[in-house]
Amino acid sequence: MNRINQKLQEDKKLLSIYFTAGYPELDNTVTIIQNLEKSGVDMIEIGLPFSDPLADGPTIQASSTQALKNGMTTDVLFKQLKDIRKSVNIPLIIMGYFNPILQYGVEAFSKKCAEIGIDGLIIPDLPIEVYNEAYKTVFEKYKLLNIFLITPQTSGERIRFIDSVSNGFIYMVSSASVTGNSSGFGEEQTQYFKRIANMKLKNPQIVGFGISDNKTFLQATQDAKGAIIGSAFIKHLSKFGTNKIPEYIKQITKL
Amino acid sequence: MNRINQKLQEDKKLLSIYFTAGYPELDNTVTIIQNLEKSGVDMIEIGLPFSDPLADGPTIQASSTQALKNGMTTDVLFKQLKDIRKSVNIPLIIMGYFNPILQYGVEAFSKKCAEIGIDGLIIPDLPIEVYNEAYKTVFEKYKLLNIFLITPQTSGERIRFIDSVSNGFIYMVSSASVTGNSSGFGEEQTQYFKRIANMKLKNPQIVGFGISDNKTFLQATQDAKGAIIGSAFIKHLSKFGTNKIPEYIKQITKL
Amino acid sequence: MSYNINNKGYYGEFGGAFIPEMLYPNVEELRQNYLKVMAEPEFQKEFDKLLKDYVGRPSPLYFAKRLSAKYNTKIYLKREDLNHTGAHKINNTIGQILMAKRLGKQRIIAETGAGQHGVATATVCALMGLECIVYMGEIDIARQAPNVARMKMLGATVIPAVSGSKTLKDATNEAIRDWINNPVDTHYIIGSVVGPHPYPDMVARFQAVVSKEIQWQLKEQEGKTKPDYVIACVGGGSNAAGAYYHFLEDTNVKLIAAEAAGKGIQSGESAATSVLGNEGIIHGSKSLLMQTKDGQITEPYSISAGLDYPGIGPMHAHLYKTGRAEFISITDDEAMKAGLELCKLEGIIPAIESSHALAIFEQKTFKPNDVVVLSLSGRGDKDLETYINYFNL
Amino acid sequence: MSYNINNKGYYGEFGGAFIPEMLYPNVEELRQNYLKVMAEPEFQKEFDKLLKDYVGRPSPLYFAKRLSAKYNTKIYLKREDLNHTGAHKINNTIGQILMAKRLGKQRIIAETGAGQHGVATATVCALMGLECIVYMGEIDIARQAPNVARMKMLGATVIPAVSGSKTLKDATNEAIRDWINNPVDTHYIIGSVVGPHPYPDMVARFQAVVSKEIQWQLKEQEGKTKPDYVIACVGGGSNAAGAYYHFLEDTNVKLIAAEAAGKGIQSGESAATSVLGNEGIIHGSKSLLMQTKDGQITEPYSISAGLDYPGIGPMHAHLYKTGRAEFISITDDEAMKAGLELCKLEGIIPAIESSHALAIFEQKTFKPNDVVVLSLSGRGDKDLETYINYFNL
Ligand SMILES: Cc1ncc(COP(=O)(O)O)c(C=O)c1O
Ligand SMILES: Cc1ncc(COP(=O)(O)O)c(C=O)c1O
Repeated sequence: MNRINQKLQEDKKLLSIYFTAGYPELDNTVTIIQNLEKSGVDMIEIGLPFSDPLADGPTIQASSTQALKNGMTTDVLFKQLKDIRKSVNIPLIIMGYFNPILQYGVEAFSKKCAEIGIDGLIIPDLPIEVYNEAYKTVFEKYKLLNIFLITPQTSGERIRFIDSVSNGFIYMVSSASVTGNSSGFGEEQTQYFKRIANMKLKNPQIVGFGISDNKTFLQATQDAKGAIIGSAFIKHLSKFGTNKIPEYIKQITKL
Repeated sequence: MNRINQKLQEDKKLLSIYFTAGYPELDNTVTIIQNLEKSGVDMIEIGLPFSDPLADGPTIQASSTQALKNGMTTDVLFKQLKDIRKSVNIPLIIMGYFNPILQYGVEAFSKKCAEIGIDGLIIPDLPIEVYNEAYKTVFEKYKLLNIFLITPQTSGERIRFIDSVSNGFIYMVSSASVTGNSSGFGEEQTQYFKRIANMKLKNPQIVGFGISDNKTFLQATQDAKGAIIGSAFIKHLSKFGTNKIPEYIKQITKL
Repeated sequence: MSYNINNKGYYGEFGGAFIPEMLYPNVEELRQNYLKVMAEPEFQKEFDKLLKDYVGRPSPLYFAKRLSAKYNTKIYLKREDLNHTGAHKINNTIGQILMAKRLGKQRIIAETGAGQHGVATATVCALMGLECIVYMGEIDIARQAPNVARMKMLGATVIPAVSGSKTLKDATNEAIRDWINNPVDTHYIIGSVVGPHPYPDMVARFQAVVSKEIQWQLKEQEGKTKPDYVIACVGGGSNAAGAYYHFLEDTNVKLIAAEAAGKGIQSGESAATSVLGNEGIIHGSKSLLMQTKDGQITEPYSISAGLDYPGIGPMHAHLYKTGRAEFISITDDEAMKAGLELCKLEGIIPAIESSHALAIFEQKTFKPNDVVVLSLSGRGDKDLETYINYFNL
Repeated sequence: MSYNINNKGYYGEFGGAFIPEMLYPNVEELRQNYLKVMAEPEFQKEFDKLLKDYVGRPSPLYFAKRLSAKYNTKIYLKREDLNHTGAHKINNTIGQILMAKRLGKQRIIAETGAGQHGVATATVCALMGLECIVYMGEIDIARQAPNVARMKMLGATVIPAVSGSKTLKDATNEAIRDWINNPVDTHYIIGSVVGPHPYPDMVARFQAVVSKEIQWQLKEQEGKTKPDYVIACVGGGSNAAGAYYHFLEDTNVKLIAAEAAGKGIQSGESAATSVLGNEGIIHGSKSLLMQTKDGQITEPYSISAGLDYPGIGPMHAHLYKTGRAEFISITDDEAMKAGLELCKLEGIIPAIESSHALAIFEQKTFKPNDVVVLSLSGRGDKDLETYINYFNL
């Protein structure tokens, strides 16, 4: 069973952390992953940086620009992750825009992910229809779960469709916005979380966008299976580098 | 008989000098006139300065601007000239644009000129047709000769017409140009001087524009009755004020 | 009472040709030929074709919905701003360049204030491959920089006029001086309905295409050929002359002229000739002009370079004197406000000249059913810096 | 072989909608409605009326006599420079603002490079009284200052894009981000035939008025509806799409696209996508783009802000791939020279974008009887400073 599916069966609220590979230093990738696992994080999204990350806010965007400047490429990332499964067990997901993957070759990319032990992919600008038609079989061949997003604007019908195609979890965008935008959830969002919970989807939902501390983590996971922190963690990295990761995680989960 | 007609009967080439009233100093008018007469000048054109002297080149234009700044007005000029005939006998002509005369009132202006002893007027922007129709009788009533211009472009027919209306001399513009422009006469101009001479007009011609020294004076008066110096004399005034006028005139006439 | 020119070149008591003899052959040649040439079918055809394919005529008659709603009347904007080079001025320069070619001229001179006429002249000279010299006041060169750049691009020589107020009046003096010095091969393309006869009439006839279009465009949109009002700004008066032309003799069509009051009629910094001027001679014609009691022409002021002129054309002097047109003075501030309002309501940035016409709507109330045609004489691209600085944007 | 879009939103292998889920509702709403709305007689009527009375269409098809003589062929210029706001861009913004109103949107965003699309968007927003936010690269803000001033006058908020190359690509990213953040009340008016389906097709259809006019205008002037060649510059490709549209399927009409080579194809400072690019995803559609072998989009360069884009629209990728259109790269220097030449020969100052199209005449020889229609996509007022500095005028 895929590590993601396994993890989702655990009887706990999951914390997933996003970071941009190659940031703050080119070679931080493995250190960050190892530290996150040690700190009790449940799942990791490794961001493959892109020059034009149009679904991301300024924080992740800046980290991507820096990572590219540092020399991060698809090849470099794969090289860094080559032996990651020797030391790390939690699910690893690569999050990246479609163009770099397309240029690498979708099949080659998938194969490499499988070899390394990547469990899933989040490709925000690969629409579900195109995925279904052109890439589903490749991804499945390499046992990669493709994770789809839903937003407060996604229609019930489309959510059911996404649920039907999905095979892991649904990435539930807390509010329709680029990453790193909000600061605390309001009535509207909690309503939305409830509405989705009530749909009793086949796939559990993990909430992303706007989670930055213990309070928002708890809010987000009240009805959902877990939550993803991105921008807030990138900010931590900018300040402390690879230091104090356990301390950072602790204040989120308060465990 | 009008002083101009009298002067024209003298058996000599005439030198006429133009200066802008009120320049370089407001009160120079009488001094300049007296000095010119003493220096042997035959005729004087007193320029009534105008804000927009569009037939004049930069030198006269600048002197007009300065004169107006100094406070020259039609009234001031008339006041300055009030007693001029007590000391000066040569013909005096006022040269001015039509608008200041119009604002003064053409009749009032003419009357004032007559009282002072002005002999003629040169109004470059009063066309002969308008003069004939509207102002001839007034000017004649006050015994003012109105002097008309001809240029190298004036047709033979029109020259004859101007000659027929004129009653003193014809102001023969040496080349079609604003004042102060040329430096010495060429083939074209001497041809033109000859052509006009051959027309045997009823009125003698006095050449203006482009006369600046003895050489151009002699060239201009070879066929014509006289010549007018304007810009060159203004330049002298800018340099020396009212001093050295006799010296200046001497080098022109070499008498 | 006629509001058109008579056969002696006068509108009532205004007009004529008060020119030095040096200009006589040039002006006379033009006077004898202009009507004949304009009547030639070949000339008409060439003129019309260039207006259509090159200038982009007809310029639209645009019903300004939001502006109309705001002032509770029916406002149509005659979109001269959409002409090639951005103002009505090109109608005239196209006509005059064809005239100059018919007269065998090789060299073209022009004066310019806002630079629109200079650009329009430089443009037609490039089109015809003729040499072009434009005189422009030093102050105007500074405040209409984009148009100076355009003239240079088009290959014209721009000569600064540094005398007097260093604006349009002085540029005109310089152009006339140039013409005096070049009496044979040069045609002077005057940019407004000013100057000696036949210029005011010739320019008015070239601009008359504007009111001719208004007639049929209004017919299409309102079912009638006559507006209740025609509004235009008056610098020299060419855009107004064009917009009024076919309505001059029909007194059911009321004419309104917006003049530049500058900082206010009484401020000493103004260009409102109808109020501050009186009869006199300016640039070769008898008209109304601002002058001292001695007949010295005074230096005008307006924020708008194209209205910064101490006279108006003789047609307009006559329209004013006879009461045929109502003259309304508009201050800098009123004009600027009206200009910005048009931007915000209709998405059109007007030339500051045209903004003076637009400001009429704050001065005068029209009836809901009145059809008011306003001559939007030019676009505001040349004035962006002035607007931006004024509003601190 | 079809050169038009298929029912899946693709031109051959190019196109589609590669968008994050956050944009899905907006784009899907548009996709489902755009053809239906455009087909409504009411919509058509309103669109046509605004194009006529507000934009000033038809834009002339001008036979450029002196330019034709110089290159010994028959050159017609399609005068999009005469449109209100000075470029073809407004054809599309008029269409899209009407679309946005039909879809009940209250807030409009746009990206802009040269500023022409930003101005055109600010203009239609003022006309309709809608809020307008324009994203513009910091470098473009500096090099197209007049257009920034115009947007401000029109009441738009201009937000600088400071990431990446600080030009059009980055402004587009920022606009998309804004849209993601405002998924309900906001319509994104994309300024070219780029972006996710249905944008390329919708924009092309709004711009298609250009080739529709060319057909009947050519009939009037040449007695036939088809030119031998249509030339246009390609940034994103909207003016080219408009000029080609009605000729796409008729291979007797040869299509030529001028791309910006910047300082030269090999210089590393270029924007010639057809030569330097390959397949990939940019701004929501599959097309040709300039990228590293890793799929990072590279920073383009052109002296012309409107062509300074690392991709081309999917229609053009298809036209290039199939050989339907010939792509020719034009350097900065070639374009500038051609721009100045048009000023001197025809009295028209072209946008530097359009100058790239004009430079084709030095690259390619046409036959004396060839009828060559060139899309003069915009006027050069926005580029005066660049021209003046370049030529040291
Ligand atoms: C746009 C515009 N409107 C009006 C004027 C004023 O001139 P006129 O009164 O001759 O129309 C000018 C003069 O430059 C102008 O550029
Ligand atoms: C005048 C002009 N032409 C061409 C372009 C290029 O855009 P497109 O290729 O979409 O026509 C622009 C873009 O701003 C422009 O302003």
